[in-house]
Amino acid sequence: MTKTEFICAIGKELNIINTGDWKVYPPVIQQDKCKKCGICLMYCPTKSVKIIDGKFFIKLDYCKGCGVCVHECPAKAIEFVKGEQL
Amino acid sequence: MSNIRVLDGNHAAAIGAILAKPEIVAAYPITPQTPLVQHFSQYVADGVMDSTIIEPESEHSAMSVLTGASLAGARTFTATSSQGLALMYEPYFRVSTMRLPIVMNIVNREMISPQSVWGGPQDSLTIRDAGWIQIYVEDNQEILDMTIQAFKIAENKDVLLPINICYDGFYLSHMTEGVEVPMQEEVNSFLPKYIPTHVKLDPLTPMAVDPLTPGNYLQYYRELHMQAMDNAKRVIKEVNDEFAEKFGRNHFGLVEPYRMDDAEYVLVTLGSLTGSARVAVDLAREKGIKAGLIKIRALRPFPKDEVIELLKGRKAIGVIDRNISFGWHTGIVYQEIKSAISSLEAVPTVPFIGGLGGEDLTTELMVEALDKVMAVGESNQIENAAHWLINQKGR
Amino acid sequence: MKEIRIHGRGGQGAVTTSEIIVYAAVMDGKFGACFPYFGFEKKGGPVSAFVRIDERKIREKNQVYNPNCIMVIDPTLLGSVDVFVGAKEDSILVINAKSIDDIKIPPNITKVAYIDANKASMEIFGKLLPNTIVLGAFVKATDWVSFDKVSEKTREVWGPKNIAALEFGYNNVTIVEINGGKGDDKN
Amino acid sequence: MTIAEKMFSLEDMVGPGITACLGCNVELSMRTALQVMGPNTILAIPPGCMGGVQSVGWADKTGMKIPVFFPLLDNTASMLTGIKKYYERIGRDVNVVAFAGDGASMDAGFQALSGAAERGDNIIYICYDNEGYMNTGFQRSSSTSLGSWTTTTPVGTEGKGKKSNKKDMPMIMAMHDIPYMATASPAYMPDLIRKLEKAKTIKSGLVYIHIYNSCATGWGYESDRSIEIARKGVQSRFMPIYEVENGKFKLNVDVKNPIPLKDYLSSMKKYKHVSEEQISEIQEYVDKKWENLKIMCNSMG
Repeated sequence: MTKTEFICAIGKELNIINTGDWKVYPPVIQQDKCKKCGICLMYCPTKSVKIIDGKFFIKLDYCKGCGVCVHECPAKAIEFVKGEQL
Repeated sequence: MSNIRVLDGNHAAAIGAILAKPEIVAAYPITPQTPLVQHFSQYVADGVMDSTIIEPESEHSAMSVLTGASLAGARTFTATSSQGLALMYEPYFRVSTMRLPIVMNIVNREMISPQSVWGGPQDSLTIRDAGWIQIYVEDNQEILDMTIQAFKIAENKDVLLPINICYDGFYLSHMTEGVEVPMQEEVNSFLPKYIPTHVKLDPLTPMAVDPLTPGNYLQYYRELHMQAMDNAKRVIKEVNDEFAEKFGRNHFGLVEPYRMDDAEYVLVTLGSLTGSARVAVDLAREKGIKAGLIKIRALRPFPKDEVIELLKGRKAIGVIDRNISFGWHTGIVYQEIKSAISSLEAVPTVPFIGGLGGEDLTTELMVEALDKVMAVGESNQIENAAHWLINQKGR
Repeated sequence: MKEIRIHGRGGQGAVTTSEIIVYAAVMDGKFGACFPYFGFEKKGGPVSAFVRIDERKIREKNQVYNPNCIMVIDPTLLGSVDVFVGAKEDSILVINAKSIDDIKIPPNITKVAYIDANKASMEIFGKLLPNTIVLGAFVKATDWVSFDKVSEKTREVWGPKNIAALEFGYNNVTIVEINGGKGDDKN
Repeated sequence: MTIAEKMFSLEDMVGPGITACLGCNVELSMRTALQVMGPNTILAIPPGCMGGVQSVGWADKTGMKIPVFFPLLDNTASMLTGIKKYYERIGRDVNVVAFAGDGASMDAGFQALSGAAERGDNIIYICYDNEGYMNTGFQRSSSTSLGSWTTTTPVGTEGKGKKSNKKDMPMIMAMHDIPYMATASPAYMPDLIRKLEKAKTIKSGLVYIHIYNSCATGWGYESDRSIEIARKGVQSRFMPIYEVENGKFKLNVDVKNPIPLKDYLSSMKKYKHVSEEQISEIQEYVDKKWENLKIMCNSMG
């Protein structure tokens, strides 16, 4: 039996699941094509799109590689980088 | 200081609960519990009672509302009967395993079919293993006193379990008798405010309640639950003693012995039927027969040690059950007693079943039961099949 | 222990009457317990209620099968309900009736208190509310509970007008001994 | 600030990794909803997809930065009522929110939800409607649409998918006379966010938000098309986006030139067997619903 500090089923510390491991290829935003419309950020199910210094980036830690951003980007600025299989 | 009022069982329960000041009350009306809900509504409407009353659309929701409220930190109260309890089973089991000290009176009523609205503890006994504390009471004073004590037992930090105060429908719920009602200040000093520390849904202290839990953790929680049940035995007695000292009424904690000192022939009872069994014991004593009885008050946790201590060395034992364990052909309390005393040298025991569906268990029937116990004790024959107690007078 | 069985019709206050008797007994310093017959009470249908009064705590939680006193609030019940069943030896009958000449009273009943509560009710209330009048007759005939406490509770639950009815019943009941006995003395 | 910038500025209340399927529309909707709800929120996630992906937590760890719990499948609204009533009693304003699937809302949990709506309990109830019991492998729910394949409405020599139409839950909830009812789609994100923000401001009763969520795994399409399918659902008038505030109906996405229903249906496997006859039957249903909704918007707008 695994003991916890609790007397009934509760959880306090945040559970971290490395869903970044799920992806086959990483999606990457090509900054020269990016129109900064923010659609990728709005539609990313894992909230992996970040804005740094006004530019959009995909943080790959928890990105599962679903491809929604690639499919939805109106500027076709996001591509799976196939050479970089993880 | 207290005052005597003339109350039916439901009214006594309502007043007991009101004195305990539950913050959230949610109950769905069902015969024979309905007047209890009506009393609450009226007391709130009259400004006498400062509880938030929620009128849920079912018993399932009644228990669910209380689950949420208790998780948020509220002291909570509800009541139900039979089919309502059955509908409530899903959240009922959950409340105990979440260790929420909810107090629920069960106004015991037969389970259908056939259609019946009358008294009998088949409803709550059937779900005795759902992790709640269950205490069965005999009269209206005990209803009121135990409804107050229930909160103190349930909320004890060594217990933290929900509790049922069970009383027979109609026999107690609709019986009117004199009841001593304690003063609010006295109850306040007996019963401190409930402050949960083990589980709480509050944005200031975020936590997950019931994450997906693998078996190795679940078993650990079950072990703690079992320990809490053991602790409850001690706490029920302590709360009883404190109550007795403060209010002058002793209800004997887990088991009440009656004329047991030198008793050879013993009846074991539960709930309101105890009264006529007491009379039968007195009548036997007048004839020089060493009769006695024990009233099981706490069915969960089951007072195994106390029962062994009280029943060892007796000549014969009869257990009166107003309920059935189908497939065992006895009542449920009988099985509990038999299990408890299995370590004792074999003593003849007789299972009795009667009083189902609101049939009276008259004094005459209790005399009949005691006669049977004596006969079995003398012949030293162990009976396995239940002896039915049939009330001819009512037919 | 005194056991009472009350017969009435749904809506006539038989159950409340039983509660008033228990209230009075408890406030007199005795013990009392009552409950209605566990059926579905329908307005106009026959109902009964059971009362026990004793000097010691009442333990039996059953119907009253062998009453020391039978109270009949509505005389028309005699045609449909065996109100006398199980009457104890030397028991008392308290009945709403003009006379008892036509009533077949069993030998176990040796004292009868009767009053024309219907007529009195029409005079007091202008409608048929015989229960408090019969209750007054009961108090007088049995002397098991105090008039003061019965009166106190009656006022609380039914209002002051009923006190006149209660008093009327108490003061005008006709009490007779029949079947050669003195009702309830042996019990 | 653009919507994207605004969303980026709001903290994600859900643990960084939850085990939702690739391209899950519901994960997107949940994360977005909780960003808008913010930290002063207590969340209920009944059994269903989002309960199954460790969003409540695992063992003795939590899946959220806010208090979160598993209600039963059928008591979400009632449990939230108990929580909300207690916080109202002690004078604390807390968002008490359900994020529940169509099974927990429209089937087993419907009674509790209807009861809470009728009582006027001030909870925010978000239903993510992916038209079936997806967590357990896509069994039919009352929200499954006519003709849809599910594991319990299979296609065979006799079976042609689900035999009855989708239950019109948004309209049913609107008819409870709650202060605010809205439908939404993750494909129409600014509209969804506005509705969630609106929900937070309502204090007079129950708020019901119905999010149409497509499901890559259950419905059978590539995960990258998740938003595309959701958008087609709206553009075919299959999933009308509207709101009802204090009895006033308003169509938020007026689809003037709908795409053919066939385009929507044929884009996923659950309809791959569907016949022309069935399509016209579904079309009839969709047209009728749309027409009724337009009437409501015109007469009760």
